[in-house]
Amino acid sequence: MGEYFELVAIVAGMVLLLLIAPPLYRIVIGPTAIDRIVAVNIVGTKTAVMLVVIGVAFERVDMFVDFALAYALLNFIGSLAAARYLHKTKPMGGTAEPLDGEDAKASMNP
Amino acid sequence: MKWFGLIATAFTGILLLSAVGDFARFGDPHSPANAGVGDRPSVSQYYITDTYADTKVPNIVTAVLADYRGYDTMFETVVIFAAGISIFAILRSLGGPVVPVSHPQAIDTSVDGDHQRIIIGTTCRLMIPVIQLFALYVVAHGHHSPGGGFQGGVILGASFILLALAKDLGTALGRFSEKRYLTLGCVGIMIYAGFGLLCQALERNLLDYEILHRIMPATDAVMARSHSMLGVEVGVAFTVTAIMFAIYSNLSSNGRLDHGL
Amino acid sequence: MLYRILTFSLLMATWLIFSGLFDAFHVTLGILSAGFVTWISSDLLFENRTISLSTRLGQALRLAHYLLWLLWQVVLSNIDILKLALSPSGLQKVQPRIVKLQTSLKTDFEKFLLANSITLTPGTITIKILGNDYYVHAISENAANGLDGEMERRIAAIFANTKRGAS
Amino acid sequence: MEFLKTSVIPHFNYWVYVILMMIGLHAMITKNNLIKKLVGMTIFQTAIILFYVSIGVKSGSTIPILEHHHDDHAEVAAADAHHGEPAESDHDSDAVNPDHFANPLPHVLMLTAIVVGVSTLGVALAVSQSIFKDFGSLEEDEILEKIKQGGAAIDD
Amino acid sequence: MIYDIVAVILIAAGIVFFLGAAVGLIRFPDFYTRMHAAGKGDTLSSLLVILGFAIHEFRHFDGSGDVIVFLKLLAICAFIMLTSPTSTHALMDAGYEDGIEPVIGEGGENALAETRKTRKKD
Amino acid sequence: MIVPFDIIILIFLVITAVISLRVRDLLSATMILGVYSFLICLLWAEMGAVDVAFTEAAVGAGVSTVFMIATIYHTRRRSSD
Repeated sequence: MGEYFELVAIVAGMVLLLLIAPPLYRIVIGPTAIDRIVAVNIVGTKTAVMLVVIGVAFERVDMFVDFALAYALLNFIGSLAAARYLHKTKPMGGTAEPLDGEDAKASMNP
Repeated sequence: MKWFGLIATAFTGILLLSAVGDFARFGDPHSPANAGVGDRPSVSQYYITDTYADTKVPNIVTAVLADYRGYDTMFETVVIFAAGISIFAILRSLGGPVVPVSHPQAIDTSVDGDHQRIIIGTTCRLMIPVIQLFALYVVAHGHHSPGGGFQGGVILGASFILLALAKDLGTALGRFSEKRYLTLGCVGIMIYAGFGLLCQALERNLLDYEILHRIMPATDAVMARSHSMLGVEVGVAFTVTAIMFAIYSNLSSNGRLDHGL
Repeated sequence: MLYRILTFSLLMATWLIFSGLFDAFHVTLGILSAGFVTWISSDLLFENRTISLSTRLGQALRLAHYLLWLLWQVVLSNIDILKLALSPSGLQKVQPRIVKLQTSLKTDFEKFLLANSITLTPGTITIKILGNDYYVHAISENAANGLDGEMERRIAAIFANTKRGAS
Repeated sequence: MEFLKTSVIPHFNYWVYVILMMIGLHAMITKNNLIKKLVGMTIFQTAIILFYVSIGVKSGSTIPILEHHHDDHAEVAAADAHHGEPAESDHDSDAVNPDHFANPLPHVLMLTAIVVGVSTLGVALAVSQSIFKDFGSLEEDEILEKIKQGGAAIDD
Repeated sequence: MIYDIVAVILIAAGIVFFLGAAVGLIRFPDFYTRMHAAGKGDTLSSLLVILGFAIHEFRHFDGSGDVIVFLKLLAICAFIMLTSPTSTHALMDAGYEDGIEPVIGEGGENALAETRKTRKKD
Repeated sequence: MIVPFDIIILIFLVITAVISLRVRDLLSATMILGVYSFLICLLWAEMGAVDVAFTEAAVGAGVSTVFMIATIYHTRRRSSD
């Protein structure tokens, strides 16, 4: 019974790992910075799940569950910091550059 | 510069790759690093087989970290403390009237709403005690499951960082002021060094915890090692917590500790 | 003081779940840790300390019931997203809009619960709260019509008998 | 193809560590921005840690934490669940087979390196902020230009 | 046995929802709609996968450790339920504050538009 | 050690490392470095180095991203390369 579920864990883990690829695509393409941040958030959640899966595959879940818990608790600090950063800075329309040169900046903050 | 960088990188890479073939196969249980050379076993084999008899600690990594290689870890902790102090020295602007330096990008243009306080504030209010408890759990259970002083300290520091992000830096500093965190950092190092010096005071080597069963109640020589490791981990956790928050508070306010990110 | 004891016992229960070792040494460590956390951040867990414990208990029971309902809503919302994402004609149904929603809820915690519930239910995410106005991003007209105030009534029912003590 | 089979596949991890390390090194040499250099430094550092951890891997081994020893009840259950392992290894710790556990020594060496690494990253970021305070830029060429002109404001 | 079947069904359902979130993340037109896919798909699917493994852990009831692991996995679910909507909201708000204009479908309106206009005038 | 996980994660690692160095927006680069740290934590967990993975989890998710964002807040977000 144990081996059978271990196989389930490995297959599920493979699929989950391959499903990291779409967020990665969003990270590579991502037109704006915040698209990338969203993708990072998704990968973070998926990592917490993956750690549980790896624990089942090792048959030592009681050891791995601890840092899945750490991920669940700490994962949103990064996105929160990025959100705070975007809050406190000039609106850039998602890019690091002002939208259309100096004029746009002047109209936004006269 | 670009071409020079590429050439240097390629040269180093080829040099390193030429050595890769000489390594043992990946995952080989009998490679020299894992099994020793010839009939002489490697030290890691000794750690795996004898740690539990020596110290009654199931987590081998914690035992090696805090006991067998305790001297190393003590000065790693000192390095972390020194990093905190040097950030203090580099960034902190002390004395004199606070000059309002304009941040290059910092213009708070947001629509003043209540969502920050209501949603993020409430979540963080509910999460922070749990995170702190979890951090202490990680420190206390480093013997039986992965974890220990470094991890617990980082998580505990992160909880204060979360408080600073959810409210503002002032709230977090109100709980964990500059004086407190610098003191806590020193206290952590002193706890670690104190365990070592206590052993020396009892006429044994530095950080040789076995002798401490004379002054610890209800322990034998083996359990003394286990409990001293816990004490040492607590010291590490204090230092790491203090320094993580010190780094954050100085970086996010550019050394002025007025208002952060 | 009462609330400190409540915080301490909640944290101690959490510790026992985390720990799983029930020998005297580790339980002592747990008491020390829970006490420490209570000392440094007891004011964070419960903000309003005027409510009596029995009302808290009733609220907690109703809150649990509400969370079960919410879980079902989350399943519905995911099936919604799955349909939109996987069906070839799904993108035509995506007609995003931002709608304004008025609420009569008073305390922060109720507002927090409403905002997170809106975020978790089909097709809607809270963007901003300004005073009593919620600005909600809805992915389609259907989703926007789904905000008919049922959720608000349910949340108001949870905290119904504490309006005097609260605020 | 033969080269791939004999040299790349058995040493896959070592190849990737060299690639990652070279990515980091290239960034540290050629990037103009100081923060980018720090990103490269982080990648370089993790590549080294990856190398160390790869050395300690044994195929078919488990994590370097012994099974439950504190109570007999769980011990029996654990021994039942782990059929691959001789049951007496739980009772007599002298019979622990080193091949069943990953090598703990690289883990110990690298664990402290990560936390020390984040502290040194903090110091580097502090130095960057301080440079920005003095020169108003984080681009290497602009800073060099300003130093050449001698126009750096030493006191702010 | 029955526990295992339930666990496998839950895990499979979780993976399907993850797939939906991933496809939505690629296909949807703008940042706000992508956030719908990301924020919701992720919450439920991680919940389901973790719940599946939790039920698998719960099955052999003989040792005390397994119940503890079960409870810990439930705690992970609870924390994901609490933090995920919050970070979704924080990112959504940050995106709006960063000046990304939402795509408005036909028949829809942007109730937030006037607040942005008043801010620009200030 | 689970070989298929190993290979997939290593490929993803190289991709994220390259991307985080190629983006011009430093905020994005920092966040992508966060993904890199998540992936490398998975790699170490999968190799059996639990304590190292735990440290990386705490550091990568909790503090290092925040430190870099704090620095970018006080300096400049745009990079010339």
